[in-house]
Amino acid sequence: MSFLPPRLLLAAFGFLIFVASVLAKNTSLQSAWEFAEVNLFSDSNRAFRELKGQPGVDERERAFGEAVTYLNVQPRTPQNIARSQELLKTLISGNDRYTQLAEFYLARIDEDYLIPPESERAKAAYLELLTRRTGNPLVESAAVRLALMAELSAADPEGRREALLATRSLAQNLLTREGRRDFHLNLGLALIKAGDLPEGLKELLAADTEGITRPLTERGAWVAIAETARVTGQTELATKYYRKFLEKYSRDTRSYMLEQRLKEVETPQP
Amino acid sequence: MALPISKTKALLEWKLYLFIVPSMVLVATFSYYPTISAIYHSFFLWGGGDTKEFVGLKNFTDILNDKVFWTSFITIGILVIANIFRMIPSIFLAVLIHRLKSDRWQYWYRVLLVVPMIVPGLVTLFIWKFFFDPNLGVLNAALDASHLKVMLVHLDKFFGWGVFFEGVPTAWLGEPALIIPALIIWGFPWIGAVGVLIFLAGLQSIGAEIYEAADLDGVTSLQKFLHIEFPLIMTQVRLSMVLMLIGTLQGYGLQFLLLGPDGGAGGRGMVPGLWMFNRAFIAGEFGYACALGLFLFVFILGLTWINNKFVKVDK
Amino acid sequence: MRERILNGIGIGLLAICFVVALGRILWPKERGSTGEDVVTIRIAHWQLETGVREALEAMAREYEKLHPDVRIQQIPIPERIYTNWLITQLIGGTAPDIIQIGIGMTEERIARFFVPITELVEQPNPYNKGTALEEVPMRNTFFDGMQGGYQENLLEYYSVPLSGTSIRVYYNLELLKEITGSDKLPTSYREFIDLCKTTAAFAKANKRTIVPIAGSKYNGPLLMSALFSSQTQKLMDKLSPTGVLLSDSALTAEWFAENKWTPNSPEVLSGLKLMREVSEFLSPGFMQLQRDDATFYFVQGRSLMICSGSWDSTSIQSQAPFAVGVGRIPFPTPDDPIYGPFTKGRISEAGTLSAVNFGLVRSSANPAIAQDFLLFLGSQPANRVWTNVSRWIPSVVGVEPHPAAAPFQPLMDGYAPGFPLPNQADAARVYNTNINDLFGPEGSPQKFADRLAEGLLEAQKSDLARIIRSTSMNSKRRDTVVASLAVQQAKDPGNTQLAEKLDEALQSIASIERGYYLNKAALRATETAAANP
Amino acid sequence: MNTPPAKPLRKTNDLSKHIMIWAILALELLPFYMMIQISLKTNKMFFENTWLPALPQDWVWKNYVDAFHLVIPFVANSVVVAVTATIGALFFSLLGAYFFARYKMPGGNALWAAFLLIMLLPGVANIVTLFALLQSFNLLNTLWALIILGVAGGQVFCIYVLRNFIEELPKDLFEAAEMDGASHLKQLMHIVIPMSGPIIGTLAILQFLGSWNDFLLPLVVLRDPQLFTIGVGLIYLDGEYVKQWGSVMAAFFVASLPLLIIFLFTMKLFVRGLSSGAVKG
Repeated sequence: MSFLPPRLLLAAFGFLIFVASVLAKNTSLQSAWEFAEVNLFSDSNRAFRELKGQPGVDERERAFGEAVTYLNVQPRTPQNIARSQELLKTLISGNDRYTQLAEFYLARIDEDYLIPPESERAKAAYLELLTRRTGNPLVESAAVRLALMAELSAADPEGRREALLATRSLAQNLLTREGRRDFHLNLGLALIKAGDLPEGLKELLAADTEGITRPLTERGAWVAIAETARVTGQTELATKYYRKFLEKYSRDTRSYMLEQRLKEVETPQP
Repeated sequence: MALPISKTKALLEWKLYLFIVPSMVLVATFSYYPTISAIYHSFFLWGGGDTKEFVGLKNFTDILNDKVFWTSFITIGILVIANIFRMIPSIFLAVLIHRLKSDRWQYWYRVLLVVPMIVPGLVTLFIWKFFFDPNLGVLNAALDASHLKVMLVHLDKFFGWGVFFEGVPTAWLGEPALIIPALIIWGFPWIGAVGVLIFLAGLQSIGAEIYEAADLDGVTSLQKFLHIEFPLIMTQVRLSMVLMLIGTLQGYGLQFLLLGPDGGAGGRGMVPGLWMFNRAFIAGEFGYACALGLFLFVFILGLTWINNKFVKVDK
Repeated sequence: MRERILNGIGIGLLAICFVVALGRILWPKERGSTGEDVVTIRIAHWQLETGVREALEAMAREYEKLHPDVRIQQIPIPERIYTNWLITQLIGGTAPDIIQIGIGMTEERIARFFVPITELVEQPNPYNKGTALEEVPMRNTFFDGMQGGYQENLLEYYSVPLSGTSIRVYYNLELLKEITGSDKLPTSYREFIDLCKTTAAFAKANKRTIVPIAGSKYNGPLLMSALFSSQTQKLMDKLSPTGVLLSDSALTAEWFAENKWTPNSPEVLSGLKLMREVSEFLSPGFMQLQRDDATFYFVQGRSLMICSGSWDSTSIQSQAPFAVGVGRIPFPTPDDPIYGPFTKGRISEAGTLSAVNFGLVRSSANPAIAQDFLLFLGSQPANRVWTNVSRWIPSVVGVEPHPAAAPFQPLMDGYAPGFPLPNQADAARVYNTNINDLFGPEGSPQKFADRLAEGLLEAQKSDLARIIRSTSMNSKRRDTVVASLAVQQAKDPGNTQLAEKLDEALQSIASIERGYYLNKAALRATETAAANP
Repeated sequence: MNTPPAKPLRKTNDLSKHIMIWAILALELLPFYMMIQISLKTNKMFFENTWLPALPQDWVWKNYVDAFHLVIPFVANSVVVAVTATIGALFFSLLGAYFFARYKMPGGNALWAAFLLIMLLPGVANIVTLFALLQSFNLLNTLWALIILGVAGGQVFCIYVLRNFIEELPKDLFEAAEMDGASHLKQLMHIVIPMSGPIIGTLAILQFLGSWNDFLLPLVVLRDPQLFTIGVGLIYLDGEYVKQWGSVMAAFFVASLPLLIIFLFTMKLFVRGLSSGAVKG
């Protein structure tokens, strides 16, 4: 390959930089969010940064976008996490959608991103966010996190059971169907694991009435409901859910075993 | 040695630097860059993909309490010492061929020496796995035929090794105590064709008159070796020892093929290189493997530096 | 002078070879036209067994008939080096369009490099048009509800399975007749062990170097781990909370840390005893032998039986010069004097996951065509070609298995298996490096149990820490994705598609977090157990 | 440079030495013998009589027919890669060695240390980084990647050996050439290369052998089967689950045939090169 005289190389390089910056100019907030949606976090972060100070761009949304993408820019370094925290802190004033999301993600950073994690601070933030009844499904997922934290809080099953039951009151703060459903489901599974079958069953039934839309999650919930009902002697409830499962998910690895269980439950023992 | 050159003349000869540029560029991009990147990644939690998390010196502190890594240095130490002894047959063969009278035979032996080099490594591996096979293998058959096995069984009872039993074919690669001996027996005559030819080259520069003088004084063949032949090939021996040292410390191919990634029974076959491979490809901890690689590099660097410093041989 | 001529010829010959080779590479005579319009889809796998490559070729030709502008190229890679090859191709971005998921695949790699196909498999498969499955969502067209293609912690379907698999015992019928006078296969564990004893006696009496069961570090464990999991059936029922019917590594780890089971608990010891008893009839030093050594033994008539998967059936049937019988793994029955008390009975193969599953790679040059070919691979007509050419079991419902594959059809009757011994990276190392204390001449179940007791807790700690790190990385990646969905949905409330995506993401995050906290609970229990033994 | 090879004048006949040498060589040549004798057998024949060759009339030539069909495409790729890599490696290392050997140029020692350091770099963890590097040059899945890596890989050892050799050449030759204004390139062409025939031959063969037998790099870099080299092809044979040992060994033999042919012709050059004492510590 022939050696280009140095001067020409420099010119070409300069031109490339210019083209790149023009291209970036017409990326909108929407395309930046789409990058993030398909795991292209570095491109998304760069797009958000380039949109700073552009006319007609909602600065609060832009700042939130930049902050949230810093969490997954590779490589993940403490400096990036700190930048994300600073940006989120600028959004806390006021009470619009971005304030609530900013507080939620600050708590998320405390829970999982800091080494060592600030679990107590995160727990308090989640609690405070929920009492404000934001009606935002993502923010309401904090309830699931509180339930899981409660499950982990005590080593012995008895302590775990009390901690879990204490979180029940959070339910009335949840205004969205998604928030209530996920909370009841995970609380129910945790209560069953801690040994409190009747309460766990109640929670699972509450989640099912809210409507689980994801087939994979629905299957797990129905099996848990049917099995717990059988063990606690509520045979017709168990029969109902065994049939519901076998009818909708006939080809599942558990179907054979559930058929056996259904036979046991249907024919009343002599 | 290269001619000394004054500063001014060197400036005149600047074109000479162009000669080394291509090699430097090639070596910098394809040897140095991967190493620098390995050093960079040894500070990260990295699964080989492009999601990585900065963890500072955590990988290195983990090495301190990585028991498996440290015990693997015992195995590699034994193998290095064994490999030093395994160089003797090559020197012995070189001397034997050198002392032959007829030139014709010397040439044909050199040709025969080169033939095994062209046989693919997989064939040799097949033969040796066959050799160690517990049921139809040669080693067990030979031991049984020569009643050596019976003697081994008695010795075993006496010392309580718990390895050799009456009527039970010994699993040479399945028994923790036998793994290192099996690795040492591997490749039995231990002849490195290139090594022998290099030693032969060194021996050739001994003039005929030295041998005549030695014969007159009635010098035995052993003394002849120690005082005439060995000193002359010292430089080649040291070179091949350094290359062997580096090769053994870094190598893990044989252990992987024979014993698998966990170093076989009792983990006795585990060597540092194999542990690096295990952490990278089995546990998926590439960052940690890079840190191990860096540690191994510094360790070998130290060893070769000591070797050059204390094993001084004047040219 | 002679030498110069010799050198001349040598170099000349080499030059000619070089020119011919260079020519061959610069103008390759590709099969068919490789003009710009032909798209090449590459599919990689590690099943070098007889029959598989031929089956995939046949399916590829079928697909090429339907789509003349597409060419399918198969890349089989030997199992031993599949992991290295796979990682570097994925990272290098030069990976083929479709790859078999299994060996060397961690959740992070799957999430990072493969396309989730959950939405795709919720709808019917277009290539099932004109069959009974035309309306059935694709997920439900597989005998196990496509559980084989589902990634537990990622809560997404990632791959389409082509086959079912099952473990069977193969019998040399000629030798069996010679030894027992009949070709009746043993049905229970008691009959099986008695057959092994008669075979050993027969070999001794007639000075024949025959081994009851051909073994290797691959085939031996296949038989023994199946038998082992029969002994932990009742124990798992006792321990597991309701609603958990499948063994879960986090729960097993937590139970172990809370001393609910230890290597010395009677069920586990009985499982180890079962393995020890069987190992005495395997070829001596089997832990050192490779998989192909064992098949070579059996095919040469040096052993009465071999335990292997259905994937070896075509290789064995075509190599063995004698008639081959196929029987189910002989599990101990509840009334077995020694192993009865702990087992509920033979293990149902309903839990057998569909296998040989292929995933779609993100970096594929033409994702649409690759996805279409993947759908074709998972269709009923294609699966019929699969079972008839490879003679492996089909994975799609309503496909008659090839007669030779019939004995390998998963048998649904039976009970759920108990939990296996922990087999994560470091736990497996403790198991493998001490295996000699179980199978060695001086080994015993008790000795091996003690070794496990020493090393397992520490190994479990590092394994759980590694699982937590990788799940945490996965859940952090979801944080940004769900934030983007939440903002987009809030700005465009009417868009139902976005609402569904957000709803789906929230449910999957909730379950991932649950798995994450389960592992955290297991790790905490393990740390407290390690702190005060 | 070296005195004529000495012939120790002793009366004792060399019989005892011949016996010992033949004993050792027999063990060394065992793999070669086994490869050939197994390649003419079927699995059944191999199993019944593992060590002794089969009788000529029932030799299985079909193994060789299969082997040729399988191995020939791999041989073509390997020849291209091995030859180009060898030429490239020697060309650049000759230049490099000349730089080190001719004058003690400022910075020469630092560069020399940098070169030697490379030999100590452990390989495994950076296969992934090397791969990402090749990807950035979009060299992946091309034979060029193997050639460039072969050339780069061979630099250190070839420069090490060639430097020793060039330093041994009489200095006055260079001074004479410099007197009548010959550039360094001319000095290299007219003085160094003509005199270092054997050593270059030796290094060429070692380089050729290195890239011929290598299988990890081609396997990682190449994706399409039609580009595979010999090393990868043999791994396929070894990867089969039920192996036909006859055709496997036949393929191994066919794979080593090109090496055998080259050796037969350039044997003198190779042995003299190794024996010319240039390979010093």
